Parts: sequence; structure tokens; C-alpha cells
Amino acid sequence: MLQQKWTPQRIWLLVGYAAAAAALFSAPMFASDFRLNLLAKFLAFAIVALGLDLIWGYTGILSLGHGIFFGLGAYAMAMYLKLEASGGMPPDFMGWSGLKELPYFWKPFENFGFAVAMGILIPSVLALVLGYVTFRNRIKGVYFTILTQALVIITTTLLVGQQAFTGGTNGITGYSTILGASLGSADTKRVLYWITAAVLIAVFILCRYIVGSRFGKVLRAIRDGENRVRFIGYNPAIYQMVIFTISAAIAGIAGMLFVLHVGIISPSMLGIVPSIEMVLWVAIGGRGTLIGAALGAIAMNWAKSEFSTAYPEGWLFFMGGLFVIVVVFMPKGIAGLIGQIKFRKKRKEEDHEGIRNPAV
Amino acid sequence: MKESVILQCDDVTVEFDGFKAIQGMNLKLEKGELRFLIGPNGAGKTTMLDVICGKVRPSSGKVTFDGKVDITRKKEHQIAELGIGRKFQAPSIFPSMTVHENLEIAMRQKRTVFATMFAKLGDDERSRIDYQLGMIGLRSKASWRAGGLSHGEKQWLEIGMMLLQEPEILLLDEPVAGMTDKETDKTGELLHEIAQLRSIVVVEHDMEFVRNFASRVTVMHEGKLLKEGSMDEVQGDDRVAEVYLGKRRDADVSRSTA
Amino acid sequence: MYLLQLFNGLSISSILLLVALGLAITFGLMKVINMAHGELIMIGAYSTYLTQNIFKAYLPASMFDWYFVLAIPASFAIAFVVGLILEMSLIRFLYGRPLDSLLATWGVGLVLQQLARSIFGAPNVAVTSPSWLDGGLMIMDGTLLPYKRLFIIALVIACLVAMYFYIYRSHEGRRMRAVMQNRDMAACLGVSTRRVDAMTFAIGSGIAGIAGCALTLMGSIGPSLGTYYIVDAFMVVVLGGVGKLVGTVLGAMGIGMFNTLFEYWTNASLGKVLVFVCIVAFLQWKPMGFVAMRSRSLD
Amino acid sequence: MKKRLFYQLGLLLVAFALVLAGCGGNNNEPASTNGEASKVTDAPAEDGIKVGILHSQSGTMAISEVSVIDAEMMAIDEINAAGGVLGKKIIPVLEDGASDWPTFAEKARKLISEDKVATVFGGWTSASRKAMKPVFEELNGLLWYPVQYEGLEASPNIFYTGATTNQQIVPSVTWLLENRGKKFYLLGSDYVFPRTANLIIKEQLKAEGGELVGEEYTPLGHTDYATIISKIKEAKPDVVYNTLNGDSNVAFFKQLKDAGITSKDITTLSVSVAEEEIRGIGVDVLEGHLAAWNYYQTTDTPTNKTFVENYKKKYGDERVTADPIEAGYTAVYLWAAAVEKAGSTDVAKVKEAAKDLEWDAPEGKVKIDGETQHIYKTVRIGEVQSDGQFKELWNSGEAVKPDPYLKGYDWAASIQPTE
Repeated sequence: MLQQKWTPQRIWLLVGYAAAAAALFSAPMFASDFRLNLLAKFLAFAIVALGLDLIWGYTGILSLGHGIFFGLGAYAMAMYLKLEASGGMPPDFMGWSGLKELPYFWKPFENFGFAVAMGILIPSVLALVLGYVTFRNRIKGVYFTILTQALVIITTTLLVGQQAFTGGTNGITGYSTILGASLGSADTKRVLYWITAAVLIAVFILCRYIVGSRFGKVLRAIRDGENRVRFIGYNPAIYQMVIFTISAAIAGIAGMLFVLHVGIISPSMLGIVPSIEMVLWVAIGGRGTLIGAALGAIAMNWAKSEFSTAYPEGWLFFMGGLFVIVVVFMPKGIAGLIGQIKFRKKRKEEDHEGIRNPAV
Repeated sequence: MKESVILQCDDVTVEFDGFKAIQGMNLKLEKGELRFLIGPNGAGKTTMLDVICGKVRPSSGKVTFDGKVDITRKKEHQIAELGIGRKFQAPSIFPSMTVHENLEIAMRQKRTVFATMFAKLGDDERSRIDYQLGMIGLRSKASWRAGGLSHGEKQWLEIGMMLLQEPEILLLDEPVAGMTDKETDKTGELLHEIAQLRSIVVVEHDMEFVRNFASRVTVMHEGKLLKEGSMDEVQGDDRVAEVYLGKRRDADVSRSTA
Repeated sequence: MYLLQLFNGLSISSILLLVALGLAITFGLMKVINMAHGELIMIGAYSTYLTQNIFKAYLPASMFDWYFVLAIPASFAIAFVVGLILEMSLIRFLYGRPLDSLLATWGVGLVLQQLARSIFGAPNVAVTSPSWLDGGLMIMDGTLLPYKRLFIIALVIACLVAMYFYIYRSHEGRRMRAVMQNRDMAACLGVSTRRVDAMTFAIGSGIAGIAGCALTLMGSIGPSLGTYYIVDAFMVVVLGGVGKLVGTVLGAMGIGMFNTLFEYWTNASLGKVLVFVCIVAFLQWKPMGFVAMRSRSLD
Repeated sequence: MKKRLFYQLGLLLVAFALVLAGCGGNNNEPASTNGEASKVTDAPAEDGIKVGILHSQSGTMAISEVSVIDAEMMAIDEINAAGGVLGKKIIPVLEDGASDWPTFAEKARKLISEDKVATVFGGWTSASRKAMKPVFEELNGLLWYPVQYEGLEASPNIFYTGATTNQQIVPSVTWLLENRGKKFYLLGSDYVFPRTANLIIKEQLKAEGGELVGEEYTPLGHTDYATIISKIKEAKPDVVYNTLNGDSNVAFFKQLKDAGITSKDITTLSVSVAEEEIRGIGVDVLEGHLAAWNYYQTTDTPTNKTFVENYKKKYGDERVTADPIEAGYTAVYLWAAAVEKAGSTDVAKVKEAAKDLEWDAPEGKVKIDGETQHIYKTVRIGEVQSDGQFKELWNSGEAVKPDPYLKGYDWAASIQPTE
């Protein structure tokens, strides 16, 4: 966008965004508690999808390890919640694992601020380290993807194996309050929902800024031709590392919110299956468009929830089939489909203008 | 004269899995020089460019930039930052981005993450890009996706990107391949214009183009230096005639890989 | 005892190799990340189960032991056909889009699993292994090498030899390599790339079927059978170096041996973690795996 | 420029539609989505009592849980055929937990707050129960959990119809020490139940004069036991106490047989291998190995005879019954009896009525312990026969009082939860 003019379309768009935000914030007024809880969870998922879209849609790196970052954020929050529930005593699972003392690395998590900071920092640092070594060694494409899967196996096996410190396969569950407010009360839930919606909007704005900046253009250039970028004088490794870290931090934030709404985090949420599912939300929503990614996450989870209720035996056929069809025949996802319809309509009007880039 | 040497390659050898693509090649480039590198397929011309821009590490030998910096151990992006630009044989632009965006990121600027994150497209930068757009004749297509350009236009865009990079040395691999005669002539003139300020190395197969525009020519054969001199000297050389000029050129069909 | 550990390592390597061989073709040669590979293994296992049931139902009990001989080609054939259908209906749209192929085939895997659940029921089914594979070879001080494990090693070698001859010595194999290396050029020279692609993918799938058949000797036969092996199989292929059979063999040996060692020294969970840490570290050092191919192209 | 904007507007519209569909659609007409929930629910909802059935129908745990659903559905059908509870039909609402713990929590929440079910029958893994527990406690729902588990829990909103540790593990260890030998090797999958169970066993071995010669955990989905089996061989135990989970059992027992170890060489006692699992592992490899449960298909009670008959009639002759299947079936009957007694489906009233409630289950007479909400169960040790059924080697005679926190055992003092 060279010149930001107040064209009618632009105004309409802003109105649209404002309306969407308003709809998000007013949802508690017409949704039942259960639906609100579900929606809040989906919004948390939409946040991860945004982060994932940054690295996959815009930079062309496919991470099948975002479950880890999401999960580590979630664990940080869960540790805080669990300590608040147990009043600083060693949580129940430590007891039945034979641990009597609270381990030293658990202690600081009694502090809410510390837990939140860790929920962002731990995933970021892990991503930074992994990104540093792999991108510097120019591991990319399929190799990177498979490497992230190995990382998933390592993390989940460790989390499961260190039951005394992590709660094992059960994970960490059974919370009571957050900062003194009961997690079960409808008021707390509403506030948490609003916080999640606000975070989603904030992350969305952040992502839009990143994507629109020159930094974002370099990322897209890396997606188009990593080596070419190098010969212009950029070091793609640093860019990939930074965006991977940002993406991991976003996933960590989403994980923290997820725990607040769902009330449990377990290693299975860090596994390969959820990690692939996250990528599929983005694929179905439309990689390379932020709204698409967020919508994909909400739509897919909503569909999963509804279909698994309506057809408990057959819903997997439907979901599996949908994944296949979308990935194979609609590589740009829902967003691409809508874009196409609009495009076709517009095309009739301005037939002679040639192929213009929708981005400018 | 010594300080005017911008690039010096000494005894460069490159091996691929035992196969010596370049054997003890020497090359000296002066400031403001337009040098043509020619030779039959497989002579090691492209590999030589690869060595200079850091894509390939020589197994032995030294490449010195500006009389002091040894660049054989540097990474591609560091070499590019020093001021060596490269245009590949197949046009390599960023197809999903617009022409304007392509130029914007190629433009000489601070290339750290932090700088790009907060960069604003200032008036100065805008006019530089605009000037370049005019020069490569793509002003009317600035908002096109680069992938939608014709082959010749892509070549031009890439040259434009290189010029905005403002390098000391330009390495061009067959810049006129796929261009019409008119475009080719225009490119040749452009090269001469650029050579006022910068040094250029051109790998080229199109002998007519070389004849029309070359001042100094280096001939490579089987990874070695065969002959260096003016076009007339080179054309008069028996060995060159034997290995190269005597044969019929069919560069457009069987092209050595980039 | 070390001898036995060595044998165990070899045995695990052979199983990994068998599981990864099909993938070495579909992923290594065709660059299709087939996440449904595990489900093709599952199909092989269920084919064996069906063969067994047919023998039980229609043939005299004395013949029963020979069902397994028939089960191997049957598993190959069924997985081959499924692979063929998959390629023709889906995979052919995905060439050159490896990451998309990952996601799409993952969806296929989900569907196949649920299909197996609908047809055969959610619980595991039992395959009785033939009695001629019971017992083992006794070598000194009570160390017993089970026949089943020896049989799997032999089966892997047989598969490798067959693949070698097919890929490097046969007419069909030459076409296959030509297509995989330069699709356009092969097409120009009159090779039907559509046919070769379909055949190649189907053969890779068929070998997965054989792996499934062999696995019935060692483990469970259920809808989620494939999920236990898929990640390991990918690790083997990547570690070995994509596109090289020798690499795949080395990759399987490496992972199998280290797995046994680590598991013996520590415990199964930690052993698994250590093996994967080693893989990650190794790939940092040699991103292209044991046997890498160099190329001069820009990307 | 224009296109881009139209395009984004289009997306926003979809966003709207979704948000509205996701939250708004339901509140106005709460019955609509529930209507789709199961075909049965479309029947007159007013004069029925809705109950939730929440097990994994997909994913890795479906292997085990699908049969429990069958048993619970059968119990519901039987009760309905006999006139229902409080004169009303029981209407089951099926949900899929998908072997995913957060999904269990989500679906539990849906069943209670959207479908307004009277109670839920569900769960298999400890993890799924732990995930649902806070939901039931928060919304004051009622869950019937049908699987043996590691104990150390007694939620006021859960009834446990499977065995706790003192009704399965503790007596079986005592029996093994008396009859099979002192040297124990503990083998389990790497998750909560085996680790906690083994913690208890280790204390018990110390107290009762046993010896621990090895302890090993394998990751879930582990498929090669060659190394573990050589370790077992080296340790030369009298007993391998096996707490492996589902699929790993198949690999372990097949490979154990190949390594030349039979039930005559080393006794293995499993706590997760029942009749259903035998069918998937194969009798040829399991014959002679032991298991500890509260119920076998062969258990000789009059109720069991009709139970097995009906189950086979309903689901096919090749199907077998097993302990968790029976516990699921029993759970439905116990709940129905409690509701009849209370005259209401109100959670508090049902809980009150359930105290000391007795019922002739297929496994024998069971009684709900009001304090812990577990049930009195008879312990049985069985040996796998060539027909895939168990022969009972020993039973505890009378039903054992549940003691989830092992308060009655001095040696267990150190394994109390800290909270």
C-alpha cells in the first residue's frame, strides 16, 4: 500500500473489522456458558494459528512442532494454577509419585507474573535455540519439518517419563482459582473470555504489522527463494530464527489461555497429532492470509466439535476427507476460495487490466 | 595501479566429488572494468562466479576483494554486503511479490532484522525505486506480481534489483539470454553505462553480444585460464579458435547448468 | 549377553528397515511425504489376518501353517492396489508439493484408520503365527535367536535384493530412475511418466504391505498399528539420506543399534529420547543424512 | 486495491457467520443441536431421562472403550424394556472422547450444561478421569467410572465401579508372594497407573518380604521388547508383574514366547489383560499366564449367566465379556437403582440413596461404599486357558471393602497424597 487513502472500501473494511471485534466482545451476551467456553478455546487456537501462519504461510517453513510451544506455555500456566490450588504444597501427582518436597524449579511459579513470563520465554528460548542451529545449518523444507517431529517425540517422552515433576500422561489438572478468583464462576469465565479476545486482536494487529513491514517482505522473499535473498545481502537464518521465535512465543501465549479455559494440559496436547492439526487449521483457513488462519482454526474446531457430537462414529471420515480435499484441490483454503469468487466477479468488470497483485 | 584492482582470484581450485571444475584459475578485475568471461560448456565459468559470490567454497586458492578482504571464507550474505552482486542465469526474482516490493527489499539499506522491522519507505527511497523502475522500463508494471512478467522483463527486473543494491562488482550470468535483439542492445548499452561506476563480470554465450560490447575477454577451458586479452587478440588465438570459436554455438539448446 | 544385544539391535534394525523401505521409495525417490504409509502397513497386517481366516475357514487344519507363505504376496498385492488407487486419485496432484502431500496423506491416514475400525472393529485382532516359526536357534550358553526375528532379517534382505534388481537392473527400474531424476526429459524421451509414477508409488505401498505382514509376527494388529511406526520410518529415511537405498539401510542400522544400546544401558523411555536427540544432533552436522547427493542448482 | 478490500470484507463476513453460529445459534433453541446429538434423542425428550455416555470411539483408546459403550447401552436397553426408571425411559446421549483428555473435559461440560444429562457413564484412562473430574465437581454432575485404577482418589461427584488398588493389586501381590515366589520384576507402560501401582507394590514387597529385581517402563506404543526381555532374563525373577497398557501387551507376550519363555519358566500376572485383550493377543501366546480382576466371563453367578447370554445375543456370538464391560454394565444398574430409591435424578439425592446400595452384579453381590463411593468387590486371580477364557485360581471369598487411600495398610503410609 503505497498511499493510504480513505477510499470507501477502506472505510468499509475498517467498519468490518470494528464489527467483528464488537461481535467478539459481545459474544458473552448471547452465548451459553458452555458455548462461550468453547468459543474461548477456539480463540486460543486461533492465536496459535496466527503464529503458525507467520512461519508457514509467510516464510514457508513448516513446523510440526508447534504443539510443543503451545504446550510449554500451557504447562507454565498450569504450574501456577496448580500451586495456587494446592496452596504452595506439592501438588497431588507428586505425592503419588513419591515426591515429598516441591522441586526448586516449581517454586517461582507460585508467582503469577513469573509464570506468565515463563509461558512466553520458555517456548521462545527453545525456538531460538532450535532455530539458531537448524537455520544456520541451512536445514529447511522437509528436513526441518521432520526435525520438529523428532523434537515433539523428545519433549512428549520426557514429559511423560518425568511423572513426578510433570504429572506424566495425566498432565496437570484440577485447578481452583486464578489470582484468587474462582475459575468455576461465570464472571471469571467471562473476564477470561474477554482477555482472550483482546489478546487475539492484539496478536492479530501485531501479525499484520509484521507482515506489512519490510521485515515481512523479506520473509516472503525467503519463502520465494531463500538463496536469492542471501545474494541480496540478507542473512535468512537470522530472519527465520526471529520469526520462528515470535511464532513460538505466540503459541506459548495461546497455550496459557487454553489452560485457563480447558482446565487441563497433558503431554498428548504436545504430540504430533495436535501439531499437525494446528497446521491443518491454517491450511484450511488459507495460508498466507492472517484472517484465513484465524478463521480456519475457529471453523475447524467448531466443525470438529459439532460433527463429533452429531456423528460420533463417522466424524473422522468427514474430517479426514475434508483435509484431503482442501489440501489437494484448494491449496489456498477458505480464504483462497472466497478470494476466487470475488476475483471472478471483479474480473468481468475489469477484464483488460491484466493480472494484478491483490497485495497492492 | 595496484590500488585500482578491485577483485583478485589467485590459483582458485574447485572440486566436486573428485571432479575438478576449476583448476588453478587466476583472475584480476580492475575498478570500472567490464570483463567478459567466455568458454565452451563445462569450462567452469559459472562455477567461477559461484566462487566469487560465495556460493561455492574453493578447495584451495584465494579471492581478495578490494585489495584487503579475503572472501573465500565469508558467507554469501556477507559477501553481498561487501558489495558483490550476482545475477543468476535463470531469472531469480521473488515471483509472489510485486515488482515494487522486489526492488524495495533489494535496495541498499540496513539489512538487520531490527532495521527492517521498523523501516519506513521514505521519499528518498521511493524516488530511488522510481528511478530504477524507469531505467528498467517497468514503471507501468510496478504493482504486478513479478511472477507474471515475461522472461525478458524478469531479466530486467533482476538487473534493476542488482543496481539498487549498489554493489562494487556485478556478476552477471548470461544476462541477455532470452532477450530480443533490441533488448540485447539496450542491455549492452546499459552495461557500458554501469561500468563507468562499477566493475562487471559477464559470463556470456552470445558471441555477437560479446563482440559488440566487450573490451576485455577472458577465455576459460576445462577449468583453466586459456587466454586473456581484447576481443581481437582472443579471436586471433589458435587455441581459442580450436576449443571454442571453431565450434558451432548452440547455447540456447544445451546449456550448462547454472 | 552382548551377542544377544547385538542380535537384538540387528533385529530392530531389520524391522525398522522393512518399515522404512517402502517409504524410501515413495519419499526418497518421489518426494511424497506419505503420512498414510503407516496405514498401508496396517493394511498389510489386516491382509495377513484375512488370509489366516480364509485358511481357517476353507482349508484343512494341516494346511494352516502355510497360510503365511501366501500372506506375504497377498499383503503386497492388496497394499499395492490401495497404493495405486491412492496415487491415481490423489497423490498425482501433489508432486512437487511435498509439504502439502504430508497434510493430505495425513487426512488419508485418518480415513483409513477409521475405515479399519468400521470393518474389523476397534479391538485388536489376533494372528496366529505359523508353527514353523516358533522357537529359535540356540547358540551357546542358552542364548536363543528366535526364528521369527531371523525370518524378518531374511525377508528384509530378500526385499532389498529384489528392490535392487528392480531399480538398478531392470528395464522398468531404469525408466523409474529416469522419471525421478528428470521428469520432463523422461517424458520427452517417450516414457509415460503417469504410468511410472503410479507403478513406483504402488510398489512402495506394496512393500509397506509386506512390512505389515511381517509385523503380525511381532506385535499387535489394530487400526492404530501404523501410527507406532510412521515417525521412526521417516527418521530412518531422513537419517540415511533421501533417495539412496544404501543410506536407508545405514539409517535403519544406526537407529536400531543405538536404540538397543541406549535401552539396555538406561531404560526404554530415556533410550528413545537419547536416540532422537542423536538424530537431531546428527542432522545438524550432516543435514542431508549419511549418503548425500550434491547438486549445483540454486535451490 | 479494490479486490483486496472486497476480499477481506468477504472473509470478515464469514467470520461473523462463524462467531454467530458458534455461540448464538444455540442459546435460543437449546434443543436443536442436541437433537442431532444422537438419533435416539429425537424421541420425545420430555418424558425421558437423559444420560451421557462418554468414551473414546476414535483414537488409540477406542480399542478398549467401544465394548464398554456396548455394555452400557445394553444395560440401558434392558432397563428401558423393563419399564425404565421412575417410569421414564433412559435416553443415552453418546459423545466421543476421541482418546484426547481435553476433549473428555469439553464433552463432559457439554453433556452436563447443554444436554442436562442426569448422569454420565464414561472414561477409561486415569488421564481422562482426571480431566473430567474438575468439570463434574464444578458443575456438580455425576460420573460413573468403570475401570480399575490406581486409587488415591475419591471425588464426591464420581462413583468408581472398577477396582481400586486394594481390590486388585494388593491382594494379587500377596497371593503371588505366597504361591509363586519372592522375586518380582515390575514392567509397565510409562504412565500414571503403572507408576503408581508399582510404587504401592514396592512398599508392599518391602513389608511382606518380597524382593524387587527390576523395574522398567516403556513408552506408550512401544513395539519391541527384545531388550527388555533380555533384561528380564538376566534378572531371573519369579514373577513379572505386568502393568503394560493395551497394544504393548501384544508385542510383549508375542516376543516373550519367541524368546523361549513360557508361563512355566516365569509367572506373569497382568492387570490390564482381560478376555477382550486375549482375543487380540492370541491364546497361543497367552496360555498359562495370570491376571487379576474382579470378574471373568466364566465367573459362576446366576446374573452372569444371563448377562453373558444377552451380551452375545445382542452383539454377536464371537464377542466376549470382561471386567470393565461388566463394571460399565453394573454402573448403569446401580445408578438406576439409586434413582429409584431416591425417587429423583437430583445428584445429591442420588448420592444419598446410593449409600450402602446393594445389587446382584454378574461378578457377585456388590455394595456401594458411601464414604468413598467405590464399590465392594470380590478379588479373583485367573489363569488363561486354551479357549481364551480364564480359570479362577483363587478368590477373596467375600467382597472386599474399597480402600482407595490404603488407609488400612501400615506400609502404605508413605504413599498418601500430599494435599
